[in-house]
Amino acid sequence: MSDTQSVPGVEQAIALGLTRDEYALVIEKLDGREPNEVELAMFSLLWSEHCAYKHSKKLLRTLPTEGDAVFMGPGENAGAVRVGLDPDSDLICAFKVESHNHPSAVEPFQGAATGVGGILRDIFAIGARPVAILDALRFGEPTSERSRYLLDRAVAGIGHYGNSIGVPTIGGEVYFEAPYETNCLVNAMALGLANAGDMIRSAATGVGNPLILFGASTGRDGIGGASVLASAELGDADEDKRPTVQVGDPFEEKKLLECSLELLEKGLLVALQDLGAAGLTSSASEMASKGETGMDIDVAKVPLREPGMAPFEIMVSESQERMLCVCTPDRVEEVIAITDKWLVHGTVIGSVTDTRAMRIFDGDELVGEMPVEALVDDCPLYDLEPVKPSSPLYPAPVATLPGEVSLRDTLLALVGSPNIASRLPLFEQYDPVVQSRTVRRPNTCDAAVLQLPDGSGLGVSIDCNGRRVAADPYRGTIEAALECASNLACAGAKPLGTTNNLNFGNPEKPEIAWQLTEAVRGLGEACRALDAPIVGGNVSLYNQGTDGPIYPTPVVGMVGALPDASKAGVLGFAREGDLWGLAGWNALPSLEASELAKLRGEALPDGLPEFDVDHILATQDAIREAVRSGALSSAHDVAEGGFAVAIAECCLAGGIGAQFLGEPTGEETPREVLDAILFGERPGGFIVSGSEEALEALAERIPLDIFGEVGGDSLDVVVGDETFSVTLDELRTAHAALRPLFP
Amino acid sequence: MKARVLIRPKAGILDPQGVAVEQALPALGFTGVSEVRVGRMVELEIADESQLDQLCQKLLANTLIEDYEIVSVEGAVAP
Amino acid sequence: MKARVLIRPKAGILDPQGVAVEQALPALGFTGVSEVRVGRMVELEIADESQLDQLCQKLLANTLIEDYEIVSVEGAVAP
Amino acid sequence: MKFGVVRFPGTCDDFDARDAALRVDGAEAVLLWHGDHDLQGVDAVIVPGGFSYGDYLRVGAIARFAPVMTEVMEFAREGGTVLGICNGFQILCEAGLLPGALLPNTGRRFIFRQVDLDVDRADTRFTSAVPAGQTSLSIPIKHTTGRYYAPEDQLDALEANGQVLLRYAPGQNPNGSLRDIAGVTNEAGNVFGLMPHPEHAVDPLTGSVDGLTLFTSMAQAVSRV
Ligand SMILES: Nc1ncnc2c1ncn2[C@@H]1O[C@H](COP(=O)(O)OP(=O)(O)O)[C@@H](O)[C@H]1O
Ligand SMILES: [Mg+2]
Repeated sequence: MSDTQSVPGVEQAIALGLTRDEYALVIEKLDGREPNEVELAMFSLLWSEHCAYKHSKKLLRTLPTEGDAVFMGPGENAGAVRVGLDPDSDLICAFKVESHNHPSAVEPFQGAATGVGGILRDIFAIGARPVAILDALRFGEPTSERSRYLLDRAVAGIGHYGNSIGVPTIGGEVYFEAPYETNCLVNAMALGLANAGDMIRSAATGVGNPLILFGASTGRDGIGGASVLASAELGDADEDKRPTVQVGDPFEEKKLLECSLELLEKGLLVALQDLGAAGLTSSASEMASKGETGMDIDVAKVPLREPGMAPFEIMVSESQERMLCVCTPDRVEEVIAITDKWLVHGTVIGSVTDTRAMRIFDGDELVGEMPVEALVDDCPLYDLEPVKPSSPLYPAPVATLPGEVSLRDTLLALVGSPNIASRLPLFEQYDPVVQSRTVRRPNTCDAAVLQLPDGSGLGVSIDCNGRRVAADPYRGTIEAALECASNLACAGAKPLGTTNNLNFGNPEKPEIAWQLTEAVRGLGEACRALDAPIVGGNVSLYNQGTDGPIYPTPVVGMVGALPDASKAGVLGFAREGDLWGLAGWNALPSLEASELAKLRGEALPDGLPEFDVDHILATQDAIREAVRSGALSSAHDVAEGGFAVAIAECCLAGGIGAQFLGEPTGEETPREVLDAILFGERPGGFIVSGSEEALEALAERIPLDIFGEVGGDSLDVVVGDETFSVTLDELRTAHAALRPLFP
Repeated sequence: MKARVLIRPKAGILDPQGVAVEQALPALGFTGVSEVRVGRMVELEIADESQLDQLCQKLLANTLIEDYEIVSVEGAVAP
Repeated sequence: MKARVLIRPKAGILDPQGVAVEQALPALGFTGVSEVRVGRMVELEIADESQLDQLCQKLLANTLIEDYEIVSVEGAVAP
Repeated sequence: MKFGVVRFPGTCDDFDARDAALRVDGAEAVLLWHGDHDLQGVDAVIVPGGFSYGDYLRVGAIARFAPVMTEVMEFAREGGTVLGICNGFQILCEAGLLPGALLPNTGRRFIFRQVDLDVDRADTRFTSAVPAGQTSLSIPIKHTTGRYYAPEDQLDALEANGQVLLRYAPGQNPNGSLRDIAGVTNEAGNVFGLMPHPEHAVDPLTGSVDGLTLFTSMAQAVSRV
């Protein structure tokens, strides 16, 4: 080690996010030597929450990760499942969800755009062509100017990146809740397809093999990003974090993507890895760790966008649109030629060694040397100290619906409420059809569906109702997973695998630790029950601003298969004269933690009502089979807003009305009961339509009540002793409530 | 009074357009062009000149990632 | 030599960005702002100054829809 | 019949256009690399959609200088059949092969939308296969910069010459295009550009089928020559 290197010391280490004990451990790992600038920068990033999963790794180990369809579980850049008709199929779907919450809170357009860029790189880093994007967004109420701004810019950023790179955005979700006001969530999920034989891992093997960096040049983007932007609570000092904003360049990434896939197709690579959080530091160390090798890197060889960058800056820069690969020495020329062809010029910046150490050079000078294992594996893991909160963590939502409102107006208010209103004004800013696989676009089916080359279909859904998770982290998370599976069932798809993004507050606080523990317990149980193992995911902690933690938001993304894409279900009523019914529920839904309760300003309950998971799985099986057989005209799962809102959604999507003939009791039914029937929420309910025979056949398997006929241009309701009617136009107007947010 | 505001990516912030344009030019027959930076220009009529700086900060430029410069203010009283 | 080229939508062509800026003004408390036009600025180093006008016409501006103006040419010999 | 689909850095709908063309009976389709001065003997050229060169500087402005465009321009001058879709339309306008220019949507945002297009003329080499009696095509649009513009006198001339082939149906103009123009040809009628994406309307499973008629028309025109 050159002794010209300065030693920043423990206070600097703490400023970079390490604890005193962690710093002492670093010194131990360096055989008693204090880390110099390069080493401290690298340790502080790799030992950050974001890279080391210090507070979540132990929990994540409890998740189910194995199953028949699983091709690659967590650990690589993305997990993957086998898809296609043939169970031993060579066709693989890689998928993963990732968050870019804090960067998006600082600069929503670039934060969201680079979030999409990052997750796409994870997909093609394992050799899969990205074929779809989904987004999961959370903002404060749209009455807040800041929330509207964040929404507008984040949606624009996602569209900008996805549209420009030619990957369709086929689904997603957005919720507006006050606890996200100062800490929005921007999660992006991507799916890719590959042939098993063309896939690649990131393990750097073959001592003497060169390490090639290609793509964008390196600037001072996001320096300190992983530890500062991604792991610290946002406070008033946001201004100071500004210079670290990273700007996304989808054009560069498009070239990088095509180049990477061509390199793999030609069989030129030993290993491939994207550069994400913590830049070269994380990518190179992970590659060496997985390959059980070491690595020498010369920062002087890294093409720079800005002059005068210090070695540590080069090592931690988070400049976007860069990849790292390893090839054998005889392939270097070919590899560089292909990178040149795609204008993403590759440069040899180092080589694989047998030292088991990361050695960083600046020209001839050694400026850092650390054991790979210490960097990647030896960060201390912390036990959570969960304690169930004794008093409510979240204030009751602000009431927006006055007490005395008719059933009819309540329905219209719900249909126009921010969490239920049409998402079209968002989705129409995304290209859902590029690549020509999209069989079900947003707003046509509960899950998005892609067609695979063998004619089978791939369904995908992403979901999480954070308010319900806040009410009951365990059951709320099970509900999120069940909701994904219900969406897939409506498309005719059976779950194959799951990804998740655990968005939570500060895990060092006992109540947040409790939310996290309960949510992961629920997630594991649900995925086991659904036989949809977790193949990957992401954890985003410390999501809290000055006004408290976000709702716990374990976003669940699920991928499923259907044998015939042409039989994919639709959500909208489709045929005049069909009958429609409500399937699945074996108990009355509850208003607690429902959308209506929110509009009425009711506080969150302590716990959600129980439900029978096995019964819901049986219902999903029956719905899925009915959809696949082509017997049903439509299928839609009942979610936010309950039964009545679900029917309205079927009418809106199909552009056709319906009659709703609840049993007229003749006597006065208490309003609470009517509210619960019409607007209560509970997992496992479905609105189905079709011929009488089709519904009767389905009723043999699961609870199903037929309520009326499809047809006309209004929704005509008779329930208890009440009757009312809403025209399709009235529903449309109410449903378009988000339109003004995108002037 | 007529004002013109020039907005460009801050020093150190990636300018994807500039990079792409500069990279593409030689192969397309344009030689001898380098250091390309692409920014925006806003021209406007403003009654109260003293509001211009505020306007730039709040609306015209994204000061997180962009610098702005007020280059010409015709009809202004000389300082 | 360093050149700066300003490009704006031709008069008479609708500029939705300019319109959007104007529409956003009142909410932010700005009054007396009008005729907002949003264009581009390209800064570059060009070896042969005599080619600059050509470069503008061929590449930097589309003269059917845009006007351009070379506003500063540092290091140029005075005309 | 052999279609050639040009591929620039940043092109996104290249495979889509190729696969759409392949649906035409007996058609072949190949990709043409932007850096090659070679059209591989194709009978018709498609300049597809996407974001060539990131749409940086100005849509289509950089791509028109790509080496392959020399050959495309030559091919067009000799009367070859050339179709520009979305970004391809923008590029052909920038290259001077088509009149007018595309400006940012009046709404400023990217829009994806299935729109109805009125067929102004069904007797051209791009629209001849539109079934008799069908006056409208359902095809999606997806763009940020699709507002067709030409000076008034030029618009008059385009209409007088029958160069406007497709217009957005009344009330459906998504981007502020003058005179609802969705697609125009050059004066000779052998080069056609449109903002909607016919390659995304070739299969009932993934959308409508109305876009296929454009590719079929081109094939028929080529085989008639
Ligand atoms: N919540 C989670 N559930 C399952 N796996 C997870 C979760 N969070 C992270 N992982 C896995 O941990 C590994 C490291 O994740 P990450 O640091 O996000 O990778 P990358 O740097 O490639 O984005 C990945 O394989 C990822 O799938
Ligand atoms: Mg990765």
